[in-house]
Amino acid sequence: MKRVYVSRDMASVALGADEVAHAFEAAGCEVVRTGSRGLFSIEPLVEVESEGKRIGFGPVGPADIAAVLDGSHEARLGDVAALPFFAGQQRFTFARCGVIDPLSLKDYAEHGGWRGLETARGMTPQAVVDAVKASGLRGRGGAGFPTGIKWQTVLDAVSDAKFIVCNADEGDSGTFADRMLVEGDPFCLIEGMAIAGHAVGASHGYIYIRSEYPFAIAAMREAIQLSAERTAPFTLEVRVGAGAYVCGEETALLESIEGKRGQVRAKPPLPALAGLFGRPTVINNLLSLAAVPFILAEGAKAYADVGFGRSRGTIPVQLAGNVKHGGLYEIGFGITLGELVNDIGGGTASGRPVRAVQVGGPLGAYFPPSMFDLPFDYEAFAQAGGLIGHAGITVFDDSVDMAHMARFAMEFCAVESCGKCTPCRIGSTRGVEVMDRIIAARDSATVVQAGRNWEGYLQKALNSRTPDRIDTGLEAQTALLRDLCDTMKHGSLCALGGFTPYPVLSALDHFPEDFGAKSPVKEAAE
Amino acid sequence: MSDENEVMSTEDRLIYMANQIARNVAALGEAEAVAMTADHIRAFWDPAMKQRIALLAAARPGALSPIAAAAVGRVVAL
Amino acid sequence: MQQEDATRLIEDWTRTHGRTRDRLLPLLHMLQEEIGFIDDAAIPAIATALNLSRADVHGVVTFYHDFRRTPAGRHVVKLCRAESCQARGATAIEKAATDRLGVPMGETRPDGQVTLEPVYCLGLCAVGPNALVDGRPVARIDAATLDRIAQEIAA
Amino acid sequence: MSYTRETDHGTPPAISTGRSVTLTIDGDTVTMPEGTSIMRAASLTGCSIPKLCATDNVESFGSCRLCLVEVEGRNGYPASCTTPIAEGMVVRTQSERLKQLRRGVMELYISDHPLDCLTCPANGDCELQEQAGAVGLRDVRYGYDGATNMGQAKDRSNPYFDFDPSKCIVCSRCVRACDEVQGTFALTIEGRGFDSRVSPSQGRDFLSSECVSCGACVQACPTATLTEKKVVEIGTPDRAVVTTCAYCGVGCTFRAEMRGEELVRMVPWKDGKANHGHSCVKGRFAWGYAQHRDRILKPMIRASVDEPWREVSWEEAIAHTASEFRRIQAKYGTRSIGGITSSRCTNEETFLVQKLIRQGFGNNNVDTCARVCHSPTGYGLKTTFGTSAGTQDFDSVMQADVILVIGANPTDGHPVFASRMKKRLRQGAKLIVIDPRRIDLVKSPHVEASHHLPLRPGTNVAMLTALAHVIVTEKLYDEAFIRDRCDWDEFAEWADFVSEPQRSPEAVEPLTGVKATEVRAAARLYATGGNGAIYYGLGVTEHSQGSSTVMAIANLAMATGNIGREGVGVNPLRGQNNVQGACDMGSFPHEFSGYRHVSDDAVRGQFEQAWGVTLDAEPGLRIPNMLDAATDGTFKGIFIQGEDILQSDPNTHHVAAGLAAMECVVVQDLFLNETANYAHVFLPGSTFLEKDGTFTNAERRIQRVRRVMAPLNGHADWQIVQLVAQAMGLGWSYAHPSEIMDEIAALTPTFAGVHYDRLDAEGSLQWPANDAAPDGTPTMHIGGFVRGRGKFVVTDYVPTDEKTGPRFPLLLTTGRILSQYNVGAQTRRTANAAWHPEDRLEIHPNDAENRGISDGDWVSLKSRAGETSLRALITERVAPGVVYTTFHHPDTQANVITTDYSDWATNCPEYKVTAVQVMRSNGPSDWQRDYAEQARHSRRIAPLEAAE
Repeated sequence: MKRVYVSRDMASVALGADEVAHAFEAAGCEVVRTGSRGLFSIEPLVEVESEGKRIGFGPVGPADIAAVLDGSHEARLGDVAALPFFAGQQRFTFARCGVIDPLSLKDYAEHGGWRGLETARGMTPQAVVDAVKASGLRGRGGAGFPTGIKWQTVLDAVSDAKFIVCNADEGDSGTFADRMLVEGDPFCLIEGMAIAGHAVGASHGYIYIRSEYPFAIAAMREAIQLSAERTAPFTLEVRVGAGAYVCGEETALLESIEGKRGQVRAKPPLPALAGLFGRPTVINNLLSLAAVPFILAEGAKAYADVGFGRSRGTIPVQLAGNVKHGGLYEIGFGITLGELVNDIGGGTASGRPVRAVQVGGPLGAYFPPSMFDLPFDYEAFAQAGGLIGHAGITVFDDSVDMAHMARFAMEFCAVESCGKCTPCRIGSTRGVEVMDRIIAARDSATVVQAGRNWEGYLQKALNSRTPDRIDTGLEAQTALLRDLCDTMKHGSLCALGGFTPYPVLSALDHFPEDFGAKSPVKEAAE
Repeated sequence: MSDENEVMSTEDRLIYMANQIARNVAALGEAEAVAMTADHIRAFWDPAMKQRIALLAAARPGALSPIAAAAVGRVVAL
Repeated sequence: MQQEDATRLIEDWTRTHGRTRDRLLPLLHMLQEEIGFIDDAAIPAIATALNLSRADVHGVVTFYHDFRRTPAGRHVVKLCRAESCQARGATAIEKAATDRLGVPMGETRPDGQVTLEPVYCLGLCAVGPNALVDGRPVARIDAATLDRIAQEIAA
Repeated sequence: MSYTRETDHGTPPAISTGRSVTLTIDGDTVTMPEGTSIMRAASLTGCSIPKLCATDNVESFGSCRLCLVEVEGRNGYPASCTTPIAEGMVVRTQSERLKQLRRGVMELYISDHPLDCLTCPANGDCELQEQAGAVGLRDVRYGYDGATNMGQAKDRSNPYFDFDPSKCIVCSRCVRACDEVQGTFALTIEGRGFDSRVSPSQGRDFLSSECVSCGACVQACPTATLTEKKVVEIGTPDRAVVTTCAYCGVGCTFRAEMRGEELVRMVPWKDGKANHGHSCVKGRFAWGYAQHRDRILKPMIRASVDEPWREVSWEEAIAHTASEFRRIQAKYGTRSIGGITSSRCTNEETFLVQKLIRQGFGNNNVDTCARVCHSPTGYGLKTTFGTSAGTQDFDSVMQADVILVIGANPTDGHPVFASRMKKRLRQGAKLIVIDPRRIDLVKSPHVEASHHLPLRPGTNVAMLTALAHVIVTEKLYDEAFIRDRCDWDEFAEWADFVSEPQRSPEAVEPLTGVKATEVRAAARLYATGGNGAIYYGLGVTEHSQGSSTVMAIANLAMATGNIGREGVGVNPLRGQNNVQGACDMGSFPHEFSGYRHVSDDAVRGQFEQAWGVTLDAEPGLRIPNMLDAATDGTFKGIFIQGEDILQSDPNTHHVAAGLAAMECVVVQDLFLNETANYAHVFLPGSTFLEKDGTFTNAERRIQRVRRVMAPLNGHADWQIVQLVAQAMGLGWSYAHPSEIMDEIAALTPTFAGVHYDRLDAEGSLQWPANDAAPDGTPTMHIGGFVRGRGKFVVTDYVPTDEKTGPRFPLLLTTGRILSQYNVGAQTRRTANAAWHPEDRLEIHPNDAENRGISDGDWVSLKSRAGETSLRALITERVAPGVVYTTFHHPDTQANVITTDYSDWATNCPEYKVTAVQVMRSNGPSDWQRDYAEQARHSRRIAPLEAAE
């Protein structure tokens, strides 16, 4: 009986993988549901096993199975791993993703699973923490804080209880690495958390997954049950978000687990000293924790040898938006933006010129192609007035209206603001209003473009024109926008209000013409 | 108001009070109980009440418990 | 009747899952799963069960956009509005969807047949515009997809 | 004192670590306790950092972002409220950059705030207005036509304050005050982001929410969002006088904030050592009775109670009173009159009334309302420890690990202290509740008792002895402490007694109705859980074994070594503002001030010398005995100051009969109270706002009462007593209450160090305050008991004679409710009626069902003493077989029901146990109707014939 591999990843399913899998089952094949390999232009992807090798076909529809089974299908890809998109990667964290049955303990063990945990349990907690320090691993949530140092603080803290919390509240548009790993290799995260528990003396962990990821929640819950014996006495539970982007902020996430409004806590105290339920808490991004098994299994050096400057190891870059070959690309730090977008991503899906990319989600900066030589590195991005964040890259073609995107950044902040601090609570709504005035002023001067009259559903912002009372001219409003961004950036309590100025100001600085500034008028789009 | 309204007469109340004190200190044993009861009446009762309980003790033998009776005897003997 | 249901559900659930405050979100998820929304009338029972004040619970319910205080339509379409989908034309699709489904974003159609809601990223960012239709992910939405969705909903 | 707001340092003081930190703020080098916030440190050094969300009675929050500062070597601009100081830190609180940022934040605030300052009730007293000026905001470039939260409807439902959401800046101070200070959690923020709004309960109005109207939110609000209706009506105050609340025994101190002669608001005083800036609905808001139209302002007399009252001059009233008392004494003897002091009045006034009786009447027929509440406390604690008072201060509760509450309902009776206790419980202290009712403390948001022992009323001694049985038989007692502080043989005797099998939890379970396992668990927790503190109330004292129960409690504390340090002790929660003081001042018939027996020749000698008369060495009559004597015809006249014995004393019929039998009943009170229906002379009293003096609260804290307005009746109460005394030929000439306190200090060793200048300087003193304890005594019995060795007293359980039977199958117990106070004379004359318009009878569903009673039905409540009617409230708060009601409303007259049984040692009435029958009825009983008619009849006031 033929064995075929079909992804159960939510994106693959959204593209019809379930129908394909059912068709193969109907045709009497043994269907193994895996995670996604991470290249969505070839999804739904089917890998047919013959002579111990896996031959890939994709994209494939339910109607194509006969052709796939007799090997005649024109979308034959051969050895998927050999495709350029995969051949160039350094898969440390995502090595198993797309290859194994995510909920098969057997597969996991056969593909190097649990070795990190075994090694760690053979070491003293301090030795484990030292290894993580030596690996140079930095927080993958965006701030890039050295993970080992965080662990050391928790290890040194004295308390009746300590906790490991995994931040899988992956809300940034353009990112899906957390989702893919949980759906494609959940035991890897479990192993990483168990190692963390051993390292700092915590016996219980929480994985906070956003409710927008139903597949990941189900996979994670099942994986925890399946591996409970393996990780004992360390225990884990899943907590599901409820539609609040701000809960991706670590202190808001802790409040949410405690059953409270997801409002940001002021720091100090640091969660490492007084975190969940007031106890010392390791709260790491999923990618940080998922990198740990490799570090323990292969050694800190193997991890640290890869990378660029102070950014060590690999980063699972996510190519998203209007890009031809979108997907997950794990690679050592240092690769440039241009290589990622043009060489690996293959430019836009629409075939139009790339005009801008946003790196790091809704709080990340927009970069024009003129800055594509920027290397993927925390420091380099910070210097360029941006951030790597969760390493998502969203590509836009030349039809994008950057003023609209700046407005959206403010609108998003308004929708997701927890409402605690004033710059974010009021500032984001005022930001939308200011952008509306700028756009109105601009459009009264330049050609109105199609699709521009719809500005989202934030009603309160729509009825906010004030032509007579205040100076609504471009100069005045642009100056006000800069002042507002200054107040939000330096006044906000957390990154939501504090980083929203990045997309807004980068759009304003790099694409002034969209803000009606007297500069090369761009040729009418559409 | 209600005929069934049962309120003690002053004399009944005095006897009741003396017996109640005695009952509450009885656990100390006869001797100490008598002393305690006597001290208590001496310390907290007004002269008229003391006189009256003494008369009552004489007029209504058995109304007072042994301890209370002994105590009253002591108070007025003084 | 609904309220007794809720009270019983809350009792059964807390008996197995505990009564500590950190159980509030899981409890609310369960109720919404079972009943479809968080009835204001159920809040006193929730408060008693976890020994919180009604205000505590109300504050939490109203903070998280997932929790509905009124029933949703028979079908729920969550359409992504985030950047990656916008880069692939979501703004136009959103406009088309509201027209095609005959309900403004964030509202339930008067006939109760469908609720159209914004969602900010489903993690399908290379294959947008995306949506969750009654929990099922749909990618690369175009006019044709919208027609299919509209037909499902009409059914 | 002219009006200045109390300085607000922004964040609470740091929890002391003993270490201190040196840093530089704006160039000045300062040293502060470790853990202090930059904001507080700056404020204490005199440089104020702009702030809106920070206030020093709640934890820092960090939301307004106005308090940003620069710290050398750190990026960004940390919020000074949430950033603790650090060694060598260099802080800049003012710079062009900071000004720019703060202005940017303020510009956002004002873009969502109405610009109606001129017509705003908070104009001139608004932190937002103040800060906008401080940061120099001149323009709001966002305009005012954008999205706003303005134009929301005002919530005027609360009778005392308005909620105007349009003015809210969402600083959450109200929410945090409700959570952290009051502990009710009635407020929350609803929604999020720009739509965040303050919401009582589930978006209700305040009155129908969980709000208990303590006022903490109003006090915390920096804008006009939460404003006292009086401020809206009168305007902002122009001066403030610190004084002490006249309600319960917690003794909260307030700033009476005045505008001219008009009282605008009472604001809890942050430096008040009893309340630390917190308050309850009574002290904070329910002072309207002071100006109520029912107040009698002219003296009145009448020959008989059938006649209408006749208004007369003070001279005539005083002269009449004096001559009547003299006439009666001439006719019936020296001991034929007496008086009752009031625990609502000041120490000075109480002292004068008992002096009037001992010196002027020449007998010891003085008693006080403590007779009916805490007299057993006096007896019990004097016998066991040597002092008739609680052992701790209120702050002590913050050190307690296990709190045992018995026969008290602090959240209703002593709310401000209850908030403190709840705070400690939220910090993790364990709670044991011994009460027939499931009081709020047993389970309320964020607080839950580890053990609730719902015992049958009247079985306190059996229960406490069972607890002792477990502690002794399981060897959980503190032998070292007992050997060191107590008499070991007495302990051994007591230990043998409690160890007897018939006193085990299992053996008494049928009596108490409480599971033995629970009792054992509770005993173990109290004995082994760390600092064990016992708090009790009238549920302990108002029993036929009240005194035994108090001593049983003392035994427990001694046996476990929970006496003589912070966090432990035996703490009576005193019912009335000055019940402790009234007792201290010698209001009991057997003792002088400082609890010294009248038969003590040395002590009596002192007083005789000071007062220049010979004093009676025999104890006088207690209230019930006075009434007996009256019905017997030997007691003919009484002077009753600020006490309504007809309503507050047991067996109303008996009281009425006694009063009716007297020839001269003089009542001094604010209102024509129920007792006045039987009075011949009425002397109008003054409120606590109209006089100087002192109150002594439950923690023995002596605090000043200060006159904030002239007495409407013309004289302060102490002056009236002095007039009577002078008319009776006593040469008194006190010019000011301070002179009375000087006399008290001179004659009372425990008060030797108490003088007004010290009280004014130090705010308060806890007695004993004398050469031995110059700074007063927060915690008693440190290192040893006042009486020498602690005395274990064998307390045998003697069941009450008040027994249920076929005629009266249920047990009635009584209590009170948060919004009403005692007999309600004051609170019924305020808007507090909004919360408790009538007394209700709590009855268990089973008992109700058996009687076909449904919620809200009129029911008749009948005991062997009498009958009344009220409406039923069906609840599982009470156990089957037990019913409960409050006694705040005279038209209910719960004390018509209560019997003449009383405590064996002190005759404190057995209010808490009455055998009753409950049946459906159709409205008030005949007696209630008769009474209402008779009351109306006897309250008639004849028009004044001639002007005085």
